[in-house]
Amino acid sequence: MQISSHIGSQLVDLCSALLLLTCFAIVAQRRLSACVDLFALQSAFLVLTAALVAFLTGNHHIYIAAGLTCLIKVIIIPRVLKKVIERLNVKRELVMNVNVPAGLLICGGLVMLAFFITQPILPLGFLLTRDSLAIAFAIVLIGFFTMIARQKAVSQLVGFLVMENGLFLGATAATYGMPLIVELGVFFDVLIAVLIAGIYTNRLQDAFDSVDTSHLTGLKE
Amino acid sequence: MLQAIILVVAQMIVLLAVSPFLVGLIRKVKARLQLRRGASVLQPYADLAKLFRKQPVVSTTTSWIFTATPYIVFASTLAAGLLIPIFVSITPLDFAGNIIAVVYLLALGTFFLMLAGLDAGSSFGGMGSSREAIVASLTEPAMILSIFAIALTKGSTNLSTIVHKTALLEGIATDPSPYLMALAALLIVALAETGRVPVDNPATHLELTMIHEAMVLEYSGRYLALIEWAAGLKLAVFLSLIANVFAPWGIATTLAPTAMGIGLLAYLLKVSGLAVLIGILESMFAKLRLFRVTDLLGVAFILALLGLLFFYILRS
Amino acid sequence: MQNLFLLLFAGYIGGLLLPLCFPTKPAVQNILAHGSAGLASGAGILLGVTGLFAPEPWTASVQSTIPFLSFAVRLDSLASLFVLTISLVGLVASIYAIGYVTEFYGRASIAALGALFNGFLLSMTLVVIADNGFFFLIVWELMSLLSYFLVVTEYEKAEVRYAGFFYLVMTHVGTAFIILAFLIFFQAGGSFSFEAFRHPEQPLPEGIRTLVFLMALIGFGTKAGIVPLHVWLPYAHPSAPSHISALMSGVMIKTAIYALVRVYFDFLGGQFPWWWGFIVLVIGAVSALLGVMYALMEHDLKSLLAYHSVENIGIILLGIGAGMIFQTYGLTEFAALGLLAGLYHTINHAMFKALLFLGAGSLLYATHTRNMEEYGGLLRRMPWTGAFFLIGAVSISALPPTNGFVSEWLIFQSLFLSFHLPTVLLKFMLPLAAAALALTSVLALACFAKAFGISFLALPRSSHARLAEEVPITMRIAMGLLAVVCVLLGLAPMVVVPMLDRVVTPFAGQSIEGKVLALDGWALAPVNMEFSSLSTPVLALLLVALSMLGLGLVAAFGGLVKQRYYKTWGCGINLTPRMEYTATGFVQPIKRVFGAIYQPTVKLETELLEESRYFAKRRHFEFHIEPVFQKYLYDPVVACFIGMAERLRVIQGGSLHLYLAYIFVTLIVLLLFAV
Amino acid sequence: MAMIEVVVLLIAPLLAGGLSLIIHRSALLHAINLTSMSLLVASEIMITRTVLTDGPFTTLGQLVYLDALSAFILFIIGAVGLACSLYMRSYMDEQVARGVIAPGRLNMFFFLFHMFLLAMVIATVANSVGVQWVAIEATTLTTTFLIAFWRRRQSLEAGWKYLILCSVGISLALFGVVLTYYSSLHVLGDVSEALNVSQLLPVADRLNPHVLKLAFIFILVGYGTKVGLVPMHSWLPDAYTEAPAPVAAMLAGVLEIVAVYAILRMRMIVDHAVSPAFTGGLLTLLGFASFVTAAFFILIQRNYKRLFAYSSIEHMGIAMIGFGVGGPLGTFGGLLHLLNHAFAKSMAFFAAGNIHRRFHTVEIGQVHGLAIAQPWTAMALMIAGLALSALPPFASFVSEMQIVSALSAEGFPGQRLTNSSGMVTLALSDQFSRLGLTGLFLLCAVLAFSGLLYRITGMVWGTPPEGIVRGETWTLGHLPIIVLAAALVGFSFFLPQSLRQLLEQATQILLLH
Repeated sequence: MQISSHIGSQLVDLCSALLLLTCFAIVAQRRLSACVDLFALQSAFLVLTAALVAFLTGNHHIYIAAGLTCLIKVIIIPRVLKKVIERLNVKRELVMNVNVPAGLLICGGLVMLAFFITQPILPLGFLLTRDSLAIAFAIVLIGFFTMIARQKAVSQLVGFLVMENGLFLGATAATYGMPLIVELGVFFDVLIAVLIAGIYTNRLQDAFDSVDTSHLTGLKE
Repeated sequence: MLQAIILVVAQMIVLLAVSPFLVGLIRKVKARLQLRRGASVLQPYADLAKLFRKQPVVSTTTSWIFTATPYIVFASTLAAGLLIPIFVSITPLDFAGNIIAVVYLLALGTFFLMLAGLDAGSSFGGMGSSREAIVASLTEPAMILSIFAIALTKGSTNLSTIVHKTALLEGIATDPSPYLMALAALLIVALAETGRVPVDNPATHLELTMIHEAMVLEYSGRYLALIEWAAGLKLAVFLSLIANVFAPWGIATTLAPTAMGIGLLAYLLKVSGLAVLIGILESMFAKLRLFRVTDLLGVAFILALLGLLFFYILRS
Repeated sequence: MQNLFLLLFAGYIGGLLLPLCFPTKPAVQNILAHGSAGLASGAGILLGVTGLFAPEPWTASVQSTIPFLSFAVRLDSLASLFVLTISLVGLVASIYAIGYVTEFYGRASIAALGALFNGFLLSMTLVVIADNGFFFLIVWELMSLLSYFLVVTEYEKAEVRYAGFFYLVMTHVGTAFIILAFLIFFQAGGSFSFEAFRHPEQPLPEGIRTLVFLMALIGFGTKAGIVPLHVWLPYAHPSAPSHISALMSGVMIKTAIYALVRVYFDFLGGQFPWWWGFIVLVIGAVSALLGVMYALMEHDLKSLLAYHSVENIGIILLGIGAGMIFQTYGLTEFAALGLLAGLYHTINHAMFKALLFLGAGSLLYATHTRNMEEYGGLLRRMPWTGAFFLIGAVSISALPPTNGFVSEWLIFQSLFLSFHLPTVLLKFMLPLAAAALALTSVLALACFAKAFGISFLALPRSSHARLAEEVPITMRIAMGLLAVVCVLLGLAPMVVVPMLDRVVTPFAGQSIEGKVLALDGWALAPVNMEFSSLSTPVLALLLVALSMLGLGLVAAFGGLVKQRYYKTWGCGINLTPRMEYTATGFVQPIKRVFGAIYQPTVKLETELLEESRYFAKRRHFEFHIEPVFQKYLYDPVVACFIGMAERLRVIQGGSLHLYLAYIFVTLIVLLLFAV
Repeated sequence: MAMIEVVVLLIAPLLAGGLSLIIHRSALLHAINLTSMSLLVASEIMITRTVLTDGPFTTLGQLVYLDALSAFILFIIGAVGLACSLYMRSYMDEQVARGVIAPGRLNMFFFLFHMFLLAMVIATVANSVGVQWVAIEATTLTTTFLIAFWRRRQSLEAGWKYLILCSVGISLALFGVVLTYYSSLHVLGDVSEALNVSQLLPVADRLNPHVLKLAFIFILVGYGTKVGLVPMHSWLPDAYTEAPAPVAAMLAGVLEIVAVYAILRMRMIVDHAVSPAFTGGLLTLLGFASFVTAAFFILIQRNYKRLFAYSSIEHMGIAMIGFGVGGPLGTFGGLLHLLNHAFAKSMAFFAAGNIHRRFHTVEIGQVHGLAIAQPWTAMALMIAGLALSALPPFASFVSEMQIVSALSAEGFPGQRLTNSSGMVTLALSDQFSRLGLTGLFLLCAVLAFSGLLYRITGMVWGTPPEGIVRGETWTLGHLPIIVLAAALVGFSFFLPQSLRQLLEQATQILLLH
């Protein structure tokens, strides 16, 4: 058991690390559709992590969460986003508020920051998933940063979803899953949020004939 | 009580009697200095008598203010005169008002004269009132300060107390310097307030120069008489003030008849002396332009201030 | 006393609500509102008198359900004095209003006007009897607010709106300072009740006491209109309907004086360093001088009167300041004298300023203009108004034997007593203050010679004046009452001084009635007959008698010859109003002599005839005096804040990314530094 | 215990929402709306009764937790909600009549409105902070369409910004919730009740302080975005400007307050483990940030809805200062201020709505002479303005005085810590620093006052421009305005006994007694 748990923690860490890696990939990626794919990939890793935790700890309700994630974040949402992208026929992010190399550097900084801040509280966590809280936090920060750095509405959405992934990782890994009712609520909200955002992007397209949110500066003062 | 009333009446009669004489005297001195024979010293009496008998002409534009003013001016000036010691150091009416009351009684007269000047509606009257306003407002501070300097030396603002103490040679010998400053200041103030050269020229009717004469230009007959008389009284008031506060020599400190006789005589001599002095001053100086008057009165203010300063420096 | 207070309360509340029940009948509203206001203020007068002579202060309180707030009232002698003053002026204003507001029928809602009027009076009364800091602040702000709404009665006019807003902001700034001062007491005592303010648990440290002093001075000074916080006053007071102006100038600004006395002599227990009194004295002198000087340049009658309020507040502060200085050096009887003189002038000013504002209101009512240059010759058309205005003018110019003279005389005496003080500086400064007072009073004299002379004498200068008619009886009665009060306050110090003595005794620690009154009341003699004495009754008698003498002389020497009427000598041409001296011309010499203060800018355009350059076709003359305080004090402050706001604007630039960045940075910073 | 009321509380809006989806007649929609609202209010009153008599309780199987605080919040929701429903009657119909809203979309509006209400009610009564989070996120999702209901460019922009900023903020809050759960693991174990307030409160002092600190920061930033605390406020002015008047009133009057409530709930837990100085300090800090910034922005607004938006930021700041400074006085004042602000601000937005209906502009510069054009609206606007600038006789003066008194007495939270931790601060200088803060507070109050009243007086006085109809048209919408005004005046002198008890018990709860 000792060893298995040891290996288990290794595996969980590995998966979380992969999640983090995909984040960097998203930050570096200019093509929107590719971004969405990467996000789907990340979600897949997330599902993996969740399943792993569920398996190792035997909390079965996490399976449900994992399943939902798979359904919503790996299948539905990417579809929706793809649709949006097609309809708006915006292929790639040309101008960014922060260019890629700088962005990557900053993200590196954010990871360090995340570790630094969560350092004192990691020991409280379960042995199995010690570091994944820090990683989760890092992912949240990177997602947030993406939203700031990118100008297209779609990529901002991706950033938002990355944040959500980070949160979910935190929830499952650090605490072996939130109470089920909460989880369900969260998923529901995320789904709705994305759908609404999708609708919005369409309307924005109609109203401003662009989804470049840096044009949305009509309201000032 | 009765005694008091008699004294008051006597003082009143003296003032009424003396004031035209002083005016005449000044005129005489000036005439002499200009190598003229000049009119008799008693001429003002004759003028008054004539004016009283003449029919007054009143402007149709005026209101009751115009006709009431001469009486008010006359009354207020005379009242002021009754508050200051003339030939007896303790005036019965002393309790009715101290030196500040005297100042403000005179101001009352000035106020109504200004109104009267405006009432006729001619621009001369307005001009006179407007000039009177500025002159009065500049003399006042100097007057108050010099009064204060004197009051300090005797620790009182009651004229009788001041004069009485001085007459009994209390505290006069200690330090004359504040006195002299105050005296000089008050002299200038007196010239300004009574409308003499170099501030105003009572002998002119040139619109460029006149102040007092401009205000009363519309008056005639009995009203003019009262106003002229009041002007004389004002002169008398100031002269008596200066004479008795700074040189109360000979003034009666008791109610003995002889003492009072001497007091009266001394008083007449002192005020006549001052009148002569004013006559000389008037002949020595030319009238100042209106906006030069400020300088003169500024000097008076500074003098009074210095008097105060000296007092404190010498005391402390 | 309870019943009197309830009657007063009910009266004002009734006057506040009843008019609203008759939405369509202005006349009824008018009668109801001002009738019950008159009733209530009548009760107030009785309340004030009884309170003044009651052995013990009357207290009552209603506990509120709100923590720290209790509606506590305490009617000690000081409060009673002000209740008396407020109610007296209130009564007169109510009588006056019945006639005056007919002007506003159809132009403004009489119900609102009357309701606000009642509320205003009530709030002022409550301000002076409040015994709880919280409650005080509520009624204080209420007073300001209601008066604001009264000021903007004629809100169609832009200048009225400006005046109102300026007033609103200034008074609120003042209140902020007051709140700060009260909070300092609250820190010390942990309660808002004035009792706790008087005796805090731990005594306030010196620095904090100084802070209280300054805060109170600024806070209440704003309401009182001390220089340089006076700027709102000449705008706000004239803009209100005249009976309101009378209340504002007459009594509202006095509540600030009340509060100052309350804070300095009551809460701070009359313990203060000499320089507090000195500051008050200097502010008083400056306010008095500048107030009257600006008044001289005003040709809008009501603005002129408003500036004179600044002047008289200055004079009052001279008395109080002198009192504070004496208090510092333990010369309690002189302190009492100074305070007494200040309060005496407070009452007097309330009366004659109210009278003058009502007079101005009557002129406005009769001529529909406030511009003095369009008056003239009104004494013949409005004899009563003219006579009453003259009495007011004589009183405010401090001419014997009226009330203004008595109080200024007392202030002079208390300043002259400065030679008892130990330090040379003060010995020397107080006489200077006296000189300033002298200059002030004589300038005031000049100003009212102008005001009365130009408005009431000579020929009418405009059709407004030519067609003017005497005002309705109620207005005349109101003015008459005040005129009588003015004269009585002057002639009967023996009645007033004991009242005031009851007020100052608790603060100065000793009664000085015996020291001020001599000859069983017929003369004032501070501090003894040796030092000074004044008897206005006798002076009055003397003046009457001597005028009689004048008549006698006339009869004796000439006989009363019938006088002849003829037009004024106009150098050969007929006199027309255009040849008369204007108000502007009248003050020209003063403007020139004090040019350093006014910094006047004069503009004269002359258009000459083609034929001869000796004759002008038309001349255009205008002069302005520099509004120094607005230009160099107020505008910069406002500009500074607006500028900061403009610069801040960039943070709301509209960019979503920027906004996200804010949140991001905030999160990071808090995580790094807060934990 | 009080089961039925709670059920009604939750069912009423749900049913109403459902019905609105299928019904199209506006009269009927309004009727449903009003009935559900009155049901809501009624059940709230019952609940308040129970809470006052026998304290906090949980029901519906631990799902619902109710105490004086939540009852108080419910009271505000009910009162303002009812007022809005009354106001909507005439307002929405006119919008439809003017063709601003397609008649078919009216029921959509009502559906969203009811969902919004439901979400807020859940957020208030939820026992689990997790559920609370879900509900608050739901409010975002429902309101974003309400804000963008007029499908203009600006409203879309406002809605989008609102959606993005709030969702992001909220997700941060979720991380806070996760951390809370994380902290409770060792105490309560991995049980699904571990997020319930009723479970957390008793054991709160055994939770790990460091984690809770982190959690609180996340929660504060997250829900702070919803409250509109500077610097997370940026979405707020846009959203309030674009939202229809009743919605704006609900946002300003209720939603902000629910968010504040969420923060306070969290604080209650954190304060057990960490010293109140920590949370208090943070709250006061953000409070002052909001107060100062808003005060300056108020000075330069040209659009009256934005003006009110910034004034909401200002007042939330003031309330936060109250809670931050704490103590019985500060907390009581803070709660009372929430109530006053809710009333005054909804009044302000009703008035704004009326003005917009008459003048068809939101530019302050183009509105004059309201006193002549719409006397009653003018009075409402004036009263709202005076109440919002905390002048007596309006209750906000009382609450603001209480807050500033607390500030001057307590000073900046945490200062006592620095003193105790041997930092050399003399009593006097400490007092001066407190006075300094008080001075800053008063300065900002004066600035906000001047800015607000300068604009409002500019609108109320003067003469109306040409072509503006003169005279008030009476509608049902005037009723809530009058009632609210009366309440504002009344509360400044006497608080109703029950309300006072409620406030005091809530204060007790917040003060950990």
